[in-house]
Parts: sequence; C-alpha cells; structure tokens
Amino acid sequence: SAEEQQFNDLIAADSRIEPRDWMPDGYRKTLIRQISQHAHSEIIGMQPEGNWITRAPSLKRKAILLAKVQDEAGHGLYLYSAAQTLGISRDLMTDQLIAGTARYSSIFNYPSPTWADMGSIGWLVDGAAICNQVPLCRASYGPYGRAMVRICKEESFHQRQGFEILLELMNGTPAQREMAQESVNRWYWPALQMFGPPDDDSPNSAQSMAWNIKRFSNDDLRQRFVGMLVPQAEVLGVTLPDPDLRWNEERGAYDMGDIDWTEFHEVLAGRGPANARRLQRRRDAHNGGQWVREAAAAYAAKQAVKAVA
Amino acid sequence: SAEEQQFNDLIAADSRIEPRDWMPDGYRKTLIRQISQHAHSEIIGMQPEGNWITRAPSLKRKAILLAKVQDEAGHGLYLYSAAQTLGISRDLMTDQLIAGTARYSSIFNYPSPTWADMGSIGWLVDGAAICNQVPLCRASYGPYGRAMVRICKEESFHQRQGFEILLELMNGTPAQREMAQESVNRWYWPALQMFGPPDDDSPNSAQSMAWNIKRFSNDDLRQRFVGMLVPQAEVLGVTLPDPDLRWNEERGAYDMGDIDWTEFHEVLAGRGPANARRLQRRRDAHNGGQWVREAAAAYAAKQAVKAVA
Amino acid sequence: SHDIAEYALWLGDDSLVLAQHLGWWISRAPELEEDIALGNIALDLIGHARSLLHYAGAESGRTEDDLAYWRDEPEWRSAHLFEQPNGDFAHTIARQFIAAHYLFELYSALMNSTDATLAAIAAKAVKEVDYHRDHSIQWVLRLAQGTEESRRRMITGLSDLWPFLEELFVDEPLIDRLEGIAVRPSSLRALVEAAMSPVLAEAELGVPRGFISSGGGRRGDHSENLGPLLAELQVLARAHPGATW
Amino acid sequence: SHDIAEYALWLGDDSLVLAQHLGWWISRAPELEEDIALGNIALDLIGHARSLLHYAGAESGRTEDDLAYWRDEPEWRSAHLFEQPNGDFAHTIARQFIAAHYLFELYSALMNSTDATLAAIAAKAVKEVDYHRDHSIQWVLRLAQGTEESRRRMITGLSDLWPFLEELFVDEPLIDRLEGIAVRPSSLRALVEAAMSPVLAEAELGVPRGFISSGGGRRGDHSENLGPLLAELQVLARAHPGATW
Repeated sequence: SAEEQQFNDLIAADSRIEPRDWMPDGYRKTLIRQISQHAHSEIIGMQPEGNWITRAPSLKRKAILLAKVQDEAGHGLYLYSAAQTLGISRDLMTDQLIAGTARYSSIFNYPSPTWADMGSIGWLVDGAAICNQVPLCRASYGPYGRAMVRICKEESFHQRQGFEILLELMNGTPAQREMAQESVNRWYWPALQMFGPPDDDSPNSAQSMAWNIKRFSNDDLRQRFVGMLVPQAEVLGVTLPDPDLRWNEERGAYDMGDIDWTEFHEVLAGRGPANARRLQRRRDAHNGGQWVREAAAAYAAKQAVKAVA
Repeated sequence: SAEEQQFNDLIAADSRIEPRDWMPDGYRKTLIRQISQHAHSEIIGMQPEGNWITRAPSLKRKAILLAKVQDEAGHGLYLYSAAQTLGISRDLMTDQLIAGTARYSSIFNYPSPTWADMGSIGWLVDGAAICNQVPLCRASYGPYGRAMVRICKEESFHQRQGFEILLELMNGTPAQREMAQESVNRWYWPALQMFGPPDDDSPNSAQSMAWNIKRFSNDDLRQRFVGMLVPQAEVLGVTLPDPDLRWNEERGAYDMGDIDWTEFHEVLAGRGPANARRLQRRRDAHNGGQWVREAAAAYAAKQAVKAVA
Repeated sequence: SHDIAEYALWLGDDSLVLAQHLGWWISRAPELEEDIALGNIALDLIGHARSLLHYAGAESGRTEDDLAYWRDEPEWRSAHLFEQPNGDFAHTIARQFIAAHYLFELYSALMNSTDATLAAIAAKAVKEVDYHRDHSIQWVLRLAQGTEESRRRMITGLSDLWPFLEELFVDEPLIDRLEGIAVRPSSLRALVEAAMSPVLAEAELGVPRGFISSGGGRRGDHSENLGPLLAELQVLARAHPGATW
Repeated sequence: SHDIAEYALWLGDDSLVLAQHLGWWISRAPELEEDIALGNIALDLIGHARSLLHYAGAESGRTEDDLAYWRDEPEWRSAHLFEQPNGDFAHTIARQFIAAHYLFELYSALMNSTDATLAAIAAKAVKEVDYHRDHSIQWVLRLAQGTEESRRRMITGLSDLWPFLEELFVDEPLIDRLEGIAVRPSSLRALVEAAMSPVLAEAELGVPRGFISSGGGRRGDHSENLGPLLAELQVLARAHPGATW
C-alpha cells in the first residue's frame, strides 16, 4: 500500500515515525512491548534503591538518592506517555505489570542488601542501561527517541553518582572497601545479562534492527559495556569478578567468561530472589492508592460540573 | 425494700455481692465505671511498654517484656468479663474507649522514650497500682474482687521485674545509671498522681468506702506507696525527685512536696503528651481488625448451620 | 551563638524528620505523580535541614552529618507534629497541611531576622514551602470533597494530627533570648489559623476538637515515633564510625 | 562443632526473626484474644531462639545476646519466609501457616537427631509449634470461609507468602556434613505438603502458583526486610557496648 511504502521510505531514510503516521502492526506491537517494558523497569527499579533512602549514611547521599529514585518515576512517566501515543492506556499497562503478565528488566529482581549496592546499581546497572539506551535516542519512533534523549542525560548523571559512591567506599575504611567489592561481585554478572541473550539466541533482534529500533546487537553492546567498565574498575580499584576477563589484542576487545544463562532464565521465569516482593509492593501501592485516585477523579468531575454551571 | 435490706446486710457483714444479687443502681454504675476504667487502663497500658518489645536490649528482657504486655491483655480480658456480669457488653465498653468518652489511668498518656521506662513503669506504675489494688481484692463485688486477686499476683511479679531492670541499670555503665535516674524523675510524680486527688477533693470516695469497694483513702494509699518506695530507692541508689521528701518522726510517715495537680488535670482533660496517639492506636487496631472479627463471626455462623444440618 | 545554634536545630530537625517520613512514600504513593511530588517535597526539606544543621553545627565544629547521625533522641529538637507516622495518605496530607502552613508563616517572618544566615535560609525556603502548602491544600480539597470514603479518611487524618498543632506555638525560654533573631512561635498562631481557615471552610471541614498534645520536642521530650525513626536513619552511619561516604 | 553451631543458627535465626515480627502485633491485633495468642507464639519462638543461639554460641564463647545483637546482616542465617513483613492479618496468618507446618515437621524429625542438645530442644519445641500450627489452621479456615473480603485477603496473603516455601527445602552443603544430626530440608517437603494439603482443601484454597523466591538466607543473602528489622532489634544494645541489662 501507499502508506506502507511511505513507512518503508521513512525507515530507509532513517527518518522518524510519528504517532499520526501509518505503521505496521508488528512495529506498533514491538514498540508497545519494548517501551512499556522499559517504563515498568523504571518503576520497579525504584524499589531496590528506595530501600536505602531512609538509611542513607549522609544527608548529601540521602538527597542524591531521593532525587535519583524520583527521576526514575519521571522516566516511567515519560515512557508511559510515549507508549500511550501508540494507543495503549496507562491503566492497561499498569494492570499488566501488576498481574505479572508484563515484563521488566530482570535485574531489579535482585535485592539491595548493602549501601554499596547504591553504587553498583548506578555504576553497573545504569551503565548497562546507558549502553542500551544511547542508540535508542535515534530509534525510528519519534516519541520514544525523544524520551530517550531526556532519559539518557539523567542516566549518565546517575551513573556518575554510582561511580562516586563506590569511589568513596574504595577510598574509605577496610569495611567500606569490602562492602564495595562484595557488591560489585553480586551485580556484575546480572548487569551483563541486561543486554539480553547472545545474538545467536535472540530471535527478535533482526526485525528490530530492520525497523531502526535496535541499532546494535546484544553482544556488541555487551562488549562495548565491558570495554567501558574495565578502565573505570581500575580507577576504582575494584576487581571485576570474571577470572577469564582479558584484553584480546587480535580482536581489539575483551574476552569474557561464560555468562550463566540458566540463572538469567530462572529469574526471568519468576524464580529470582525478589520477583514476588517487587510486584507485591507495586500492587499494594496501586491498590492501596485506589481510594485516593477515585477521590481525585470524583473531585475533578464535581469541579467540572461547577465550572459549567 | 427487702432486697435493699439484704444488700445492706451483706455490705455490713463485709460479705460479697454476686451478679445474681440485687444491688442499688448507684453501686452498679460505680462498679461498671470503675471496672471498665481499670480494664481500659490495662489495654492502653500495653502501649508504652509495647513500644520497646522490638528494641529490648537482651533476649531475656524481650521475653519478659512480651510476657508482661501479654499479661496486661489478659488482665483487660478478666476485667471486661467482670464488668460484663454487671450488664454492660464488651462492645459497648470498647466503643466508649475508642470514642474517648471512657476514662483510663492518666499515667498511660505519658510516653516511654527510654528503655529505663520499662523499669520505672514496673517499679513505680505497677507499684502504685498494687497499692491501689491489693485492698480491691476484698472489694464487695465478688467477680471484681476475684479478678483482682489473680491480677495482683501478676502485678507484684511485674513490679519486681521493673525493679530488677532499674537495678541492672544502676549497677551498669554511667550512661545506664543516668538513663535510670532520668526515667525515675519523669515517672515519680505521675505515679503519685495515680492515687487520685487529695482526700478533701475526692467527692466519690466516701460512697465507695461505704459500699466496701474502696477501703482506704487516696492520701492514705499514697502515703503507704511512698513508704514502700523510699527503702527500695535506697537499694537501687536512685534519688526520688522530691526535695521535700523526709521522714516525719512525729507522724511516723514521710512528708512530701506538693503534687502539681494542674498537670494532672491537664492530662486528664486530654492535653497530655500522648493522649491522642494512645486512642488513635486503639481505634486503628479495632477498626483495622473489623474484617477479621466479621470473618470469624461469619465462619462460626456457617459452622453452626452445618452442625445442625 | 549557642542560642542561635539551638534555634537552628529546632528548625532543622523538624524538616529532617518530616523528610525522613516522606521519603518512605517514594515507590509507594497512590500515583506516580505523587511519588514525584512527595519526593520533591522531601528533597526540599532535606535541603532546608542541611542548611540549618550546617549552621547549627558551625559554632561547635560539628558537621550536618555529625548532628544528623550522632545525636541521641534527647538531643533532638523536633516538634511532635513532624514525628507523627505517615498513616494513610490522608494522614500524610493532614500532616503536610499543618506543617506547610506553619513553615510558610515561620519562614515568611524569619526572612526579617537580624541574623543574616537565618534570613537567607528562610528566603530560599519560603518559596519551596509555599509550593508544599499549595500541594497539601489541593489534596485536602480533593479528599474532603471526593468520595465518601476519602472524606471520612480526611476527617480522621485531620483530627489525628490536629492535637500536634498547639506545640508549634509554644514560646520556650530560648525565644526570649533571641529577640529579633528568632520568630516568636506564639506570633504565628493567628497567621496560621487565618491561612488554614478558608481552606477548611471550602472543604467543609470543621476544626477538630478534643485532644491537644502537650509536646515537649523542643526540650528533647519526644513522641514514641522518634526512637524507631532514628534507629533506621542512623543505623548505617553508626555502624562505621569515622567513615565518609 | 562449627557445623552444628551453624545449623543451630539457621534454626535460631528463623525463630528470632519471626518472633520479632509477631511482637509488633501486641496491642495492635484484631481482638484481645489475638494479642494474647500472637504474644504466646512470639514468646515460644523467642524461647526456641534463645536455646538455639545459646547452643550455637557455646562453641565460640559467645552468648545468645552476642549473636542476636552483634551480628551484621550477612552473618544472619534466617530464611526469607521468616523475614517477610507482617502485612495485614491474613499475611501474618499465611506466614504462620507455612512456618508452623515447616517447623512442626522439622522439630518432629530433629527429635531423632544424634545430637542430644538439638534433640532435646526439638522435643520441647515441637509441642509448642504444634499449637502454633493449630492456631494458624483455625484462622486459615475462618478467613478463607468467613466473608468475601476475608477470603480475598486470605488468598492474597497465601499467594504472597507461598514463593518463600521453596527455600525451606533446599539442601545446602552444610547438611551433607551433618548426617544424622541435622534434618535434611528436602526430606520435609512431602511431609509439609501433605499436612497443609487437607487444610487448603477444606478451606477451598488452591495451591498458589507463580513466583518462587530463590532465597539465599542460609548463605547470608537476605531479603530487603531484614536490614530495617535488625536496625530496630539491635539499636539499643549497640548504643551501649559492653553493658548488661
């Protein structure tokens, strides 16, 4: 069709698709899935860090952490808005999240037992997110790409803050250094898993790349991430917990040990350490706030009637 | 009337009135007021001590404290039962408590900011309660007297535990000793107020004494209490915060400083430090448990139907 | 002076304790917009607390963190209102409604303090607190006139928090020693009441009657909520004496 | 031996953490009879914890209080089930239902331990845990078949707690080193399931499906609830190092 041709032309020219433009069903569905999943990740991702707001060890860190978790709520909002432009409602997305039928980044099913995790989440988890997201700023769907621009700016700020938390710890007491290393040990592999399965096991990637949603393969991004981490780890003085990690002169890249994909799939299937609690918290907040949202809606309706009268 | 004569004879003989016996309206009302007030005091009195169950500084103390607070719930139950024999329902008493129309001992409107308060509450508050309650074991109304016998046994155990807590503190570090003395300073005067206003300002006392409910005047009981405290305070090594307290050889009793009845009446009138929170907690527990009690009742009704069928 | 430092503690502790409560809501609010709004308010309050504790500590060579993490309960100066637990959303809003009205009038007056630091902190804070006040007013109206349930909860929340208003207007002896520097608490009563009154009228809410808490926070006598709050606030810092973060 | 001490910690920490949660209900239960019942259960559990921690510490010269108050989170050995928050009454009952069934089968088997101390502790505990089990069963039946609301809450509570059952049946390497002394967790699965099954059937409750928590408590990897719980549990003791109470 002419519409389809126009869509293909826009993609071929690496131009932006906007909400009013015609788009194939598959494109729309892929984007809805990806954007809502991303939004859910921001929202669920508030929890492991929210866990330390009340216990942050200095007022400065408390303020920074609070601001960061709040930014995540903001990211969730932008992304839900972007998804809404594709014709799905925020209520439906919320319902899917609470029902456990929607996905979010599996990394947030790990708990944050120590303060150092605030560093590791910033440095490793946000770091991986940035590697994933920077190319998405050029995603073919306009509202998504623009949301990502705004988000990426804040994420790189968050990553630097995470790095600083770890740096303070590594420059601190022996107990602080141990706390930092132990935390990096726990988050390193799950962070690598954030890029998704190896390329030869990633069936949807090709189509996403053809549509200019995805720009680089999972393994490429993972490689880029590790390349970024190694010098930073040296500055920090932490050891990345991969004995097989070494520079391969020939490939001009780091060789890595094998990722435990069994664990990845276990967590994805709902058998991680914190899956149940993450959704329970979200559900309780949502259901517990039902009466508040109803009140706000009823009040708004009454005000609208008054305005007319 | 013959019934009235019989009642008066029983009182004159210092015998017991039982639920099936005729009794004057005033007697019944006085007892309902006094017993339910006493029951409410046990229930509200769980709060200042419940405050430290999660933070008790040793497992032994945690167990003892838990058992004590639980005993208070038990006392509340006996006393509500005793009041019920006079024709008032537990539901009504609970409603009166929550609505703020029933009284309870004003002492429980003070907070318990330190662990030493677990000692002072036991030693001073339970101590004062015992002085009040031991004579009530001979109260003319049978169910009340019998409840008091059981309660007094446990109370004197609680008082000893409170004394032991303070003794450990006074034998402990300087910070512990300071904690103990500071706490005794806070609780001493409110404990003296537990015996009620001075005799010349206590209008209902005469009738209660005539009915063999009350056996000693407020001031007599207060004097007896202070007489008991002074040697115990010496053993503890704490100072009772009354510079005017001294032995009066002539009277064979201790002279005391003036009690601040203004504060007493302020707290009684709802202007103490914790009145609002005490009732709020009780109300929230009661209302929050409504669905549980409804479920239990519905289940019992269904089981009863099944048993018949 | 020591007196000014003490006064700065009063104000700083109020804000820090309130922020500590509000921080709990992040990831638990009734809607995402409220996660953000309550987070903003908490952030503002931490900002005020940091300025005030920094100023309070300067005289004795203590940092804001020395004061926040290493004082025991009797050394805290927060008023009981700020110590009250979050309760349900209506309780949190009722606490915000009273707190923000008080803080707005307080900082408005404190801008005229002869102490330049306090005046500067107040001038910055008053704008933020004005937003907090507006936020709470909007929710008081919504909840009071939304549904039957929300109205019931708003009435309960307001009457549960109202007893703690009185303490905010008590002139402790410290105030006499800070003439022109501190704001006299009793002077705020009429202003606070006058500002809340039209909102309560529009919301068709009566002024709650009944209990009045005698308070005592300024003298270190706190409600039972402060102890557990400090346990959580201070636990990590105290596990690592001398560490920086 | 060190291994036996470690095993005693597993059991002691489970009981202590659960008791700490249950203690919160005292003065907050739906009826006075439940204040007393939950208090009794908490008391029993503290008793078990004290015996077990006393035994665990003997080898290294540490007292029950050294272990309860001076271990940091990674040194705790509680399973995640016991760490889960009280939630509403149905959550507390669901946690009790699973915990008491597990503990009953555990202690029943542990009575046959070749370690005389563990066997003796188990023999005493099993009778008390039998009462806890009965208490939870009565409430599961009442809530599941009481009102519509209570049934809805019971179903939610059970499905929120069920993910934490699995961890209780994991055979950590320690177990291989304690043949005849410790109870093999995997051996309890069938017994626990068989005991719960008729209750769930009578209550017309299905076995919840969905999440399974991977746990890790026995290795010191805890849920996010443990940190704040320990902050409150330990705050006073840690403020006074070396003091006795």
